[in-house]
Amino acid sequence: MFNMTKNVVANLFAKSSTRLYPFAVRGHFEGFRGTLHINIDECIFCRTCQIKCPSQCIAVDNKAGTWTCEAMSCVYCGVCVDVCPTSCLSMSKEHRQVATEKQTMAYQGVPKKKKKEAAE
Amino acid sequence: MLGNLINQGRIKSPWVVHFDCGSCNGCDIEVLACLTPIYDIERFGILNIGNPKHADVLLVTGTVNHRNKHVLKNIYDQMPGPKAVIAIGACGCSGGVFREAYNVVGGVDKVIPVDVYVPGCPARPEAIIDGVVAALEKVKTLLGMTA
Amino acid sequence: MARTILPFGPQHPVLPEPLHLKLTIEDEIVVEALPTLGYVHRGLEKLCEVRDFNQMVQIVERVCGICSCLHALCYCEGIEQIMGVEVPRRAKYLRTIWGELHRVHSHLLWLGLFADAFGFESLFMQFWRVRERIMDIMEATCGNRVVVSVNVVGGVRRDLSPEQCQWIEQQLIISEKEIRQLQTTILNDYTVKKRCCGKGVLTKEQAYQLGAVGPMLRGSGWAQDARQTGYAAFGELGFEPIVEYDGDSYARCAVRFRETLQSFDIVRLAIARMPAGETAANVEGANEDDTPRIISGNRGGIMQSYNRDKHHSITAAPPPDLDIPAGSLAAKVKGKPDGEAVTRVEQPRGELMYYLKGVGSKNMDRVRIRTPTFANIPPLLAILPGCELADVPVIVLSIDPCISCTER
Amino acid sequence: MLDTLVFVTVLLPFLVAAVLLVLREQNVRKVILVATAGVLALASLAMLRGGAFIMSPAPLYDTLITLGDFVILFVVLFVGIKRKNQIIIWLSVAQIIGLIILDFFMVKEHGNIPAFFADDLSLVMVLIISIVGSLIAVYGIGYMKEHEEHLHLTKSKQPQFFFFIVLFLGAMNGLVLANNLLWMYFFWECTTLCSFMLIGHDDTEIARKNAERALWMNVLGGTAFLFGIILLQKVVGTLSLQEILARGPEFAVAGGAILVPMFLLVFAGMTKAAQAPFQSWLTGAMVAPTPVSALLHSSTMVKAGVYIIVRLAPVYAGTYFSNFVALFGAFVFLATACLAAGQSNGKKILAYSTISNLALIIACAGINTPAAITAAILLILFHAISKALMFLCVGAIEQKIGSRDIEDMRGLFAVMPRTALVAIIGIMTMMLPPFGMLMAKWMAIESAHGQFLLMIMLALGSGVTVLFWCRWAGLMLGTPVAKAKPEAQDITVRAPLYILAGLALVVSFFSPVVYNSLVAPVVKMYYKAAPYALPYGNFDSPVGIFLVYPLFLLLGLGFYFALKQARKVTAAQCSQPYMCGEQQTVDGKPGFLGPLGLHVPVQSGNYYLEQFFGETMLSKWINVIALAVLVIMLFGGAL
Amino acid sequence: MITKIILAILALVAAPLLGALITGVDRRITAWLQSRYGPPILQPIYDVLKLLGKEPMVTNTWQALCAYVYIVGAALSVVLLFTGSDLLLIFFVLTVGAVFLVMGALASPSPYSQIGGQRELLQMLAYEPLLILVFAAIAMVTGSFKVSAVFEQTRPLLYDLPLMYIVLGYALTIKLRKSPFDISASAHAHQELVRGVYTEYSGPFLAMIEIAHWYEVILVLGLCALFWSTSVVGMVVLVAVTYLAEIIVDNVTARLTWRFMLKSAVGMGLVLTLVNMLWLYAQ
Amino acid sequence: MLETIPLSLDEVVAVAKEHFDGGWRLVTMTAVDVGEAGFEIFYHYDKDLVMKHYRLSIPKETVVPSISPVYFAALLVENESRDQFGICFSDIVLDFGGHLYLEAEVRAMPFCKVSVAQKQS
Ligand code: SF4
Ligand code: SF4
Ligand code: SF4
Ligand code: SF4
Ligand code: SF4
Ligand code: SF4
Ligand code: SF4
Ligand code: SF4
Repeated sequence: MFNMTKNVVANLFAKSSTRLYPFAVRGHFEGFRGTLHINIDECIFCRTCQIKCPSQCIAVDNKAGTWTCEAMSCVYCGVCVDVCPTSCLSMSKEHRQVATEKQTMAYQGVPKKKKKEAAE
Repeated sequence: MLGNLINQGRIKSPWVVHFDCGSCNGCDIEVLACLTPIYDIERFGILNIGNPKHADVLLVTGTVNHRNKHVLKNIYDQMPGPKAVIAIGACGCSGGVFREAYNVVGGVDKVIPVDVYVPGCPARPEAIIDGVVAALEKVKTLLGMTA
Repeated sequence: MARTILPFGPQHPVLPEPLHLKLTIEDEIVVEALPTLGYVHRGLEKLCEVRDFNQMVQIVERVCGICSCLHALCYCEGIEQIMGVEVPRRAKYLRTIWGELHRVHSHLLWLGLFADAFGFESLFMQFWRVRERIMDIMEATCGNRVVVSVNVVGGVRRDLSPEQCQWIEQQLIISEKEIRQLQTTILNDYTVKKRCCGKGVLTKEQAYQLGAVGPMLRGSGWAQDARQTGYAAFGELGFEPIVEYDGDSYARCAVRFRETLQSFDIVRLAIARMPAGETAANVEGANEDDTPRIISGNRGGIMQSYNRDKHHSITAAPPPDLDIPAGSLAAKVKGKPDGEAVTRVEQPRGELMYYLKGVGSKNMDRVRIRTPTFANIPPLLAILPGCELADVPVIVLSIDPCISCTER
Repeated sequence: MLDTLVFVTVLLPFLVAAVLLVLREQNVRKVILVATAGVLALASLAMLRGGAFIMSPAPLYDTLITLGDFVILFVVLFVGIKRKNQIIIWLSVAQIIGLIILDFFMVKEHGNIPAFFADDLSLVMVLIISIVGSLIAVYGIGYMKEHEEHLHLTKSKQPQFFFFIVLFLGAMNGLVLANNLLWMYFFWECTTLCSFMLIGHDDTEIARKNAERALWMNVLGGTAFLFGIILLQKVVGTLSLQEILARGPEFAVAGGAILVPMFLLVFAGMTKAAQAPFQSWLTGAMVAPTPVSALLHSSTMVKAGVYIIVRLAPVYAGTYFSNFVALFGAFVFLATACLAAGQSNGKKILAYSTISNLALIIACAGINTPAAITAAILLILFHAISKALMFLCVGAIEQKIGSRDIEDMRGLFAVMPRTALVAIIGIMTMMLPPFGMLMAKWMAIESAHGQFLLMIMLALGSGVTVLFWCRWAGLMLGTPVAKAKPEAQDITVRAPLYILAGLALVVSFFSPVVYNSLVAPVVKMYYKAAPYALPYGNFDSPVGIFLVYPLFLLLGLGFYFALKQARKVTAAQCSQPYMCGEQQTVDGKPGFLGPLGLHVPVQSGNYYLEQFFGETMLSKWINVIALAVLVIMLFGGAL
Repeated sequence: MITKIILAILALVAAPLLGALITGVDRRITAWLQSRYGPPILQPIYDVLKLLGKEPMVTNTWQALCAYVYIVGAALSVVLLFTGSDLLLIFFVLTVGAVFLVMGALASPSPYSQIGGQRELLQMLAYEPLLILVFAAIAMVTGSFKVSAVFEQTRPLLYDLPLMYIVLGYALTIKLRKSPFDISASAHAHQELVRGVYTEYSGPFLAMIEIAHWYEVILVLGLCALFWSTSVVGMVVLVAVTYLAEIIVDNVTARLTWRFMLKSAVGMGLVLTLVNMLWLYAQ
Repeated sequence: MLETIPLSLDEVVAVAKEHFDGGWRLVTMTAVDVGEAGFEIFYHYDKDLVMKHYRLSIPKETVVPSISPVYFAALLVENESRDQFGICFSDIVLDFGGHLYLEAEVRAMPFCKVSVAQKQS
């Protein structure tokens, strides 16, 4: 009891450990697997991410040139980022924002018939 | 007058009940972490009250499965209104990585209406705080308090 | 004598997870306890039939968020065994470090929950406050606080820079100091001992016969720990299990408390002895047609430098700017597992066993997970009758139940 | 006029009893009983208006009484021989011999002593006996009818039953009005006999056994009584109660010799009041039909025991003996309250709580200050009303649900809302302010102030009391049904319930009036001081203050307000109880979905704390200690 | 008379507000002790306002009645204390509230509130005798059970009854349901009984109970204040120190079981009382 | 590769008893669906961190004697196998009857390959 008393009294006189989120934000650490982003212009619709995603939440349509991800099903594992051959996927270190509706990330890109054309 | 005061109270005192609806514990421990010194959600008047009859907000983590779906419904029914539901984590939002497992029904919204979705796997404590704040914002709009 | 029947769970504030016990009590003495399971059962072992064996790593990590790292480790070791992959030594050390950090965070979490089970809220708060440091280490080194997702077949996804190692050591020193401050309270406080000593006694014989594992087993006097089998880097680091002899809740608590401190030492030792080199091996298998896979910690220009000013938490020293070596982590996974393996690792809650069976396709044929709590539930049912209702939370918590891994 | 009143209260019941014994006609019996009850009640009220008196009936009665004494003793002896009970045989033989010596060799001036004398204390007792007792007798009509239906008796034993009941009323009135201790002795033995016959009424194995035990314990008390008056005759030279009381202070100063007869009489009182170590006869007596328990074993006969102790209090005031009586009382109060807390049998709880309250009265008598005596008298009054009410409720409940176990009364409100409410009122009046019982307890505790050991025991005891009453009241409410259908009940059962409940409330409300007109005069007479002033009807003394009317007013208003709020709650707002999310109602029975998918109906039980309040374990210790205190009490003076 | 009525009204209106503030401060300090930031001081008031606005929900209409009687009992006992009435009487009136609270809990079929009710009774069994002993000890010193008599003392009761103050503290820990004796109903929910007696009270009825609790806090602190009746500053200091000690004890102990509580309360209460009495006689 | 010791149906309990008496701990049992050939059930025993694996091969619909009377701890895994594979065990000390985890609305025996094939088709 006395040991704990020492502890709590010390706490009483020390500054509280609380981070006053959301009024004061300590940023997440570098390398945090946060929100998933796609640079749709770089995407070649190769479907690697769709195949490799453990949560099966990415859908790529290489004909229509769409890339969608069910944001509410993503487990932020970063596998898609790792496997994307063009590195067009990335994860920012902010956590994904809460929402009152279910969200889907849907991107419309230009289906790349030939890599050359796209490059121009 | 009293009505206004009560609405004030509603905003400032959301008591939560947390139901682990088949979560992997990842989200659970983050919910618990919210109570601890670093995040301390009691700053917002939030108490983890443990009893649905006293709670205003239901925090659900995890996937709904066939055995716990009626429990989730029961708990929701026992909460006196006005009340809000927050689904936490990929699992709570949609069933997450387990959507295709045979005993999984899906996200929380398959059983009860969800007011706020908190994505993440697990959802960070900060995100959970955001979630409660978002729920309160929603309540505010419902109560017409923004005007 | 008048009896009261109590539904204990599934939604109950002292149960971190849904579990139902039908307790029959008389004057608050438990005379019968009958469980209902299945509130967390998802059937994820079955998912191996629709996910390939690499994706299964992400799935088994989510058997349980608390020991996610060790599930992945156990699984990967199994696959590596089947496919005959030799994991680089550095990767083994990294696996050990993250694994032991997991044990620390899990034990701290448990110590807090345990304190809460006997109604000691401020102790709960203190343990969880310390735990946040470990969570910070996780986030800074793995990219997520809880589901770290660092293990992959063939090695690990991230590396530790020397600066990070140094920072981790600093953090550990502070944490250890803070934990030691709580030592007298959790192990010697009068009220705490009053609530733990002699509660839920599991005798030495019972412990073995009922198949108890982990701190439950070691609290009853058995020096048995799967780390002795030398998985990951334990073969090189050496290991002695921690044992207590009373078999009660207090002994289990003492085991966990001492193991927390032991894990600090292991992490420090592993950091000191960690060899340089690759962190992931190329995985070769029978079939050569798989696409190459790149394993890396981070890529591209998405990283902004770490903002020191915003970092005003408990951290004494801010973490160094990250300089994660990129590119060196490339590994290739080729081939498909064909064969059976049984692997064991020591999770915070005890021994975890995987049985894996591949039949030469990219999906595993069978993944069987025997988790520690699964083994500890029969002993729990044996020690509950005869205790007081107020001791039910203490005793249930003392096995450190993890229902999500029990039911998977 | 006075003659008539005494005749009506004492002799009339004897005559009516005789009529009832031969009468077989149900309806006539009913009429006679109700009429007798009415007459008795009116007579007692009239007597109260008349105030204190002294009366000597014709000498013929003296002879009759002596004859009666011997008849009773021989009946007892006969019972003893028939049952081969050595104790009873020898005790009754001793009494016969003692009585012969006393009657024929010691008492010379037969007839010179007024047979009857009444002061306010006696009149309060008469009131209780005549009103509460009569109500119970009336209740007996409806109760016994159903009782015999339950037992499937071919030949009704009701004539016998009511014979003893009504006879008993007369005997009790005689006892409390008696001035000549020989007369009192006769009535005393009468009540013993009635009690014996009525406990054994159902004639089961256990009833016979318990009746026998009650008999030997009471005969032991009777013997003590007889030898007490023999010694008294020797020491004081008179058997006139009034004279002894009047000369009380002088004995108190003299001390010594008077205390042995006092001890014997007080001891007799304690056996009659079933104080430890003799509590077992009273708990055993609970096998009798409920009206018997209510009448004899709670509100009246056992009160005879405390009556004699309180009556004689001025005589032994200020002696060491008095302190021991107080200690003894306080100890038994605490001990039997603990025993009550360990019981789930409703009647047993009532029995132990009766003993406990009687012990409190004895403790008050022992404390022997004006305030304490006031407390004692008020306790006698309020306890009689509330406890009779409780017994009648349990009787009515038992007949309906077939159990007297309080565990089976869970949710009683759904089955018999009216009786449940009446019972709850009874319980409230037993333990909560502003009701009389609690007020008297307040007086008792405050009058004990300064005597720490007493205080401690009283404090612990009252804590335990709340424990067992409160849970009983609470569990009767435990019902999922919002509105329950009122139950049907015989008018002779319901009326006494309602009247007693009303009395419990109203008399409590008028407690200042009761105090002023009934209690204060007696206390003043014997102690030359009134303990309380009554500003605004509040009991005020230097030691403390009890606000009667303000409390009634404020709590009443609060209660009314609460009731109004509660009425606003509609059935729609009723939800299922918290069951950790597994709640499930099947066939209207709340419960939960348990292991293996089975419905588990709710089941809860009180704590009876075997560990602390186990009856067998505790009784042993209590008896030993009580006996020890008694022995010290007797020989303490010599030390 | 007039002053008494003014005091009574003050007790009715100001006491709960003060009680709420003290509860708020309690929560804040508790947070600090745990190295947390803590809720606003007015948090208890927000809580009650919110509860008042909740949909009423009961398992049984009796509960509503019981909740209201509970608050009436608590309020009345504070009024009696402020008007200088009899200590024992105050105590008995307090019991009215407590008894109804338990009855309401027992009126619900939920095993949690049933067990909570039973435990609350055991708590009462533990603290009631202690309180009576303390009152008796006060009466020993002042010669009267009247509160007003305490204020006629020329020196603080604490000098004469130091050990009784500890007994009082013990009783108060039980009465306020603070750790280590938060047995029947914890302030928060993480307890095997899910709030015990309070389990089935919800919404406005729970609000009533919370307000009643504020009254009780004031009553309890008022009783403590009696031990330094000679100066207002002394009272405030004594009460503040006592309450702070309560909070610290609340934070440095594990919850104990009711068996331990019963044994220790009775045993310790008796021993301390006897020693204090001897000390009083010795003087 | 995993070294296993073959086991026949009538040895199951005897082997369990032998290990129990020899101070072995039952680690767990593992059921595997091997298609047409039926099921394989592994019994994993452990003593001082050395493991022994017994392999019992049975056709489907065989009733297996329960070892839970010997090793109480086997009751969970046997019930689990009942849930997932529909393997019946005789004399389990506490039989959940195929509802340890599963509610009626979930397909019985979800782990059996046949039913998977049915689901996918
Ligand atoms: S892997 Fe990359 S390039 Fe291929 S589809 Fe996905 S995002 Fe586009
Ligand atoms: S982060 Fe993981 S879960 Fe999310 S989309 Fe990428 S691969 Fe899928
Ligand atoms: S975490 Fe999200 S993306 Fe990942 S599996 Fe779950 S739901 Fe899918
Ligand atoms: S969202 Fe992720 S962390 Fe949360 S419960 Fe689901 S799998 Fe676990
Ligand atoms: S962590 Fe502790 S306080 Fe929270 S629910 Fe679990 S037992 Fe209760
Ligand atoms: S033992 Fe528990 S914490 Fe560890 S992996 Fe299993 S479920 Fe997770
Ligand atoms: S034991 Fe509990 S905390 Fe640990 S992994 Fe399993 S579910 Fe998670
Ligand atoms: S105060 Fe303590 S015991 Fe109560 S709920 Fe909170 S953590 Fe649990």
